[in-house]
Amino acid sequence: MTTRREFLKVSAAGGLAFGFHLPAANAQSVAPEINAWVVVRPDDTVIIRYARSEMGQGSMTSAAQLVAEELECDWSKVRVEYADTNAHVRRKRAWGDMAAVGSRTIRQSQDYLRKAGAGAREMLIAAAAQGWNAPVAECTASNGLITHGPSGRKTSFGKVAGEAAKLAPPKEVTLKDPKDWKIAGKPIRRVDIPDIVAGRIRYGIDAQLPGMVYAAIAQCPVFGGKLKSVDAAKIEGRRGVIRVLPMEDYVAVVADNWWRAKEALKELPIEWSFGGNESASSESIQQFLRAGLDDPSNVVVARRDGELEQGLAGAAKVLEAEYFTPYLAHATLEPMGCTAVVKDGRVDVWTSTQNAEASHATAAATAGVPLENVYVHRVQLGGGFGRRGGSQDFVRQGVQIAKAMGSTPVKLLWTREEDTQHDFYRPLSLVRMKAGLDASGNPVAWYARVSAPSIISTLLKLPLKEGVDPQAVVSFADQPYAIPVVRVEYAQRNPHVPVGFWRTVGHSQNPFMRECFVDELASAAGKDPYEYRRGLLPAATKEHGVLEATAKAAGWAGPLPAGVHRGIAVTEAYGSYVAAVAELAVNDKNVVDIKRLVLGIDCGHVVNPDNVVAQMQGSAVFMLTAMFWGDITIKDGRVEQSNFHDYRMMRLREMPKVEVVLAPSGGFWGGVGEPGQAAIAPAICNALFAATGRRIRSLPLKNHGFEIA
Amino acid sequence: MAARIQLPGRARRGEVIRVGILIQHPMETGYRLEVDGRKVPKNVIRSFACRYNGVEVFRAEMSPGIAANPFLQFHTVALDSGELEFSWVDDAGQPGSAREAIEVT
Amino acid sequence: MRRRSFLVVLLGLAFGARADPLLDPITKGAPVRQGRVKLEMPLLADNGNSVAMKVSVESPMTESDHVRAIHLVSERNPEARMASFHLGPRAGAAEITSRVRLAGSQRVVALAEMSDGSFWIGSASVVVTLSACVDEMLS
Amino acid sequence: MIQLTVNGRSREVDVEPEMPLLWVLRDVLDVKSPKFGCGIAQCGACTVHVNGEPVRSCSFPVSAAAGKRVLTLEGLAPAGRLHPVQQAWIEHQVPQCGYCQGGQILTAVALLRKKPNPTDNDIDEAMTNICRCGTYARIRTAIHAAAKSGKVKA
Repeated sequence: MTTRREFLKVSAAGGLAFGFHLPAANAQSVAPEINAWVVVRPDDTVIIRYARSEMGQGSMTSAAQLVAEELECDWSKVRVEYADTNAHVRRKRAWGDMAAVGSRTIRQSQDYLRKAGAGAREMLIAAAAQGWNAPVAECTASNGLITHGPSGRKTSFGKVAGEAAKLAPPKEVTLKDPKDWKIAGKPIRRVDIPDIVAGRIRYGIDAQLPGMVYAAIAQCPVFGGKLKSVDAAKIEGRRGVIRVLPMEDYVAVVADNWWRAKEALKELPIEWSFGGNESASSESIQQFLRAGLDDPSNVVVARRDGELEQGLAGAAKVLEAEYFTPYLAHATLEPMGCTAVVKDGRVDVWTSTQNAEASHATAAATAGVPLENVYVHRVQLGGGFGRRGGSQDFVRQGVQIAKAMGSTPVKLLWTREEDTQHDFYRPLSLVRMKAGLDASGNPVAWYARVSAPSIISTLLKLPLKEGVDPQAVVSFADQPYAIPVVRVEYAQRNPHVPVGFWRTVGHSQNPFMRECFVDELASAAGKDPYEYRRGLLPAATKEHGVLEATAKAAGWAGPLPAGVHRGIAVTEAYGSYVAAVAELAVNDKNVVDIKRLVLGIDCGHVVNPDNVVAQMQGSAVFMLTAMFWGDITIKDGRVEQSNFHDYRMMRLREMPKVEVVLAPSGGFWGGVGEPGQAAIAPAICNALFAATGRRIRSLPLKNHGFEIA
Repeated sequence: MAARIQLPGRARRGEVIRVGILIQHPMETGYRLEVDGRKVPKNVIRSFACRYNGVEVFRAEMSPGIAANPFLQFHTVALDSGELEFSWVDDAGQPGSAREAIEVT
Repeated sequence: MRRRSFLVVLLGLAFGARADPLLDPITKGAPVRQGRVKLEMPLLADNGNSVAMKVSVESPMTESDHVRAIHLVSERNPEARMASFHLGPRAGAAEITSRVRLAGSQRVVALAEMSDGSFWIGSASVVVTLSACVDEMLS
Repeated sequence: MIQLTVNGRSREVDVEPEMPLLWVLRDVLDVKSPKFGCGIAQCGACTVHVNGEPVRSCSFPVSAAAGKRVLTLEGLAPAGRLHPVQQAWIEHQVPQCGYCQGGQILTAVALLRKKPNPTDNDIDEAMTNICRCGTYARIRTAIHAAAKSGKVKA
């Protein structure tokens, strides 16, 4: 290990920057460490540690704002540094959960982060008081300085940090009222952006080690298949090719640069055992889900309020509809990859991961070494969207290949084609809904049956309480409208296509179905879709509040230009509440011109308003991409799409005007990274109905002949 | 149900020896579904025993909380030369057994 | 699904004074003491399908003073009683190794039943990283 | 041997002439800001300038860059003084994950060189790089801001 030099060192030119090092023993800034989250250097630099991942969601900055707020430090002297996974394991998970998933980085760590900041502040104040021989109660901290009130003496955090680090942490701390925030709640600039625009930031793909070799892989095109044989002799002697590694379900070619490995792999004859799923198709999978809609058994009840049959029998009118959403790929712009070295019983890994702890555990298990001998080096992610937070397949492969290569560092990188065809896809879902309306058009009974795979059952292999996957039935089982009779059923159907967490998960599809169907009810009742919802949402609900705020900002009641039509939707998602209003026009060629998309969010407390806006804007692009074009289809057991030419991404020209309405009502902590997507598809489809009279009950829109302007 | 046994072939009298066994069995949890939504019935090895020259020296009751292909390692005092006999039965009533000789000096 | 009853015992708040639905069927209400039992499991497991487990109990393992049984109890698995291992003086050492299945991140308890009728307890917490995304939702 | 000038420095590489410039930069010359996204010139994460023109280096053979000047994000601010486009990117907090932003910035720099005051239409036509995080609205704003700053040299 002595030959290892510092790796990817990044200078902090922007004031707020962070470095990447190849740690040996001193994995991170150690002294003086006030607590696990706060290090104060003698020069008054404050290092705030960040445990989760940064993939553009901005939480690295927001998390530091919360610590700094309570710490009362000088923000211009803050640097953010990743918590080291090896120290984390040795210190019995000192930094808690490291996963950046489920829009929960802030909402699930805000309490201990703020307490860490407050605790460190108390220790710094106590050290200063001790030095002055003054009562602690007479000393205060502000902007990185500690003041003794009566005497007016001042000292800085850096001067007392060494002494503060020796003190016991306070047992209890009082947290500030968010209305007194000075750093949190403000549109502070992201700490990682200076390094991004200067080209200094490093992603997993950028790891560079002395003597490193490169691996390209081909995985069995049919999910569940295995490698039968490879004819390695066919590529022997090709320039740069070092080794062909046949593995259980993939084959790796290792070469002296990645392009040579990838080109050689194209020429490598490979035989697979497909394993029985080679005849599956999108049609067969659809039939399979359809059977789940009608099956009287093998179905569970997720919610039951009252008796559905009675409820429907007493209705003046009954509506029924089926909705469908397809498989979707994550398509992070940085493909999957992992650089690893397995040497002398130690494993070092560089990978873009949403859960460094999971990467750590996977590396240890794959290499067969104790957790204490693993180092997961933290890097920025070239997008995550859930792909890098669940399965750590890329880490398993990277470590397997590195292990097979002895002590040589290996960088594994997937092609875009592998990335598109070996994802853990957003599950498809087929849903039948029924609703009974009374004579005045209000719903008296609501039914939904979801026929869909379960991520929790298949990827995580966890038992489900009463057989219900909460993500599969979300937004139905917890629907907020005042309807006396509700029955929600779940038919778990698991085709062979692997499924995983895709940004916004169940909320990326179920609110589309529910809110479009509510629109159908409003239409049948002859009522305005906004007023209809508003009337059905109890006034005390957050949905009611954000719906009103968004409709008001959009000027719902106001006139529209000729040919322009509106749609609206509202839902809870990840502890936040979102609403969307779309204004669009459709021409005779079915070209959809989205004039305006107004997105409202109530996430309780807002830690960084500009970042919330950015996440809402990004969510619009992500969902519009999915709803216009996103469709992973299956033929011969494999994915048909392969790259951006047939799995289309929205481009700048196509992005509509997005207006964000921040409507924080305080008192709770909601998520930000995912909720933004949830209300967009139904708002657009409801506007399409208003414009064309066509009910869109399945996505993507390209399959209905629609194109974006 | 095949099994692999780890046992020192020879031991000194009075020595505490380590006994290991790995049984091939899915230890089906009962919460996994077939593709058409039917439950795969729970089927785990419920009981396992080890007899040393006919005397029970170790017994285990298990649940789906034991991993597939259950592995058990325990200890026993080497008393006499003879045989260790392992036997088990699963929820489906399927029995299994294995035996291994030991020489005690 | 999460059973918080372990806390009572683990924090030493009550020595058998409080009912514990997970442990009572084994202890029949007898007092449970902390110590003598060492349960070793990894701090992190990449998945819950097969997690290494080693349990050992301090005991001379003699005819008059030995471990009768060691029970492995989960606070989260659908079947709380993961396994019971019955042993006696013929075991020579009260140490058992196995691989367990964990339905999510949780604390696992090993409860040792001694020949004098006393109960001793040890525990380990494991974070199953693959299930970390949904642990909260399923608890 | 193929000679090319990368960020002002003359380099010689002994590689196949058809090897894409992207991989010569990344794996041979350790210049990491050009990123791999698709390999088929669709996404533009690999965008660099060759003699001042933006090219998608994943599909640009290194032989075509022989004897030419290659500019990457690392070379845009040689003395540590940020280019006005970079400044605008910070001012308007454009990036999210940042992976595509090197390509976006270099495409924007080339656009502003040709059209110092681009219209929305000009931006639509020039900025075809994919941003999966969806930073397009801010990219547009930042390009207009950089143009208005008057600091961009044609």
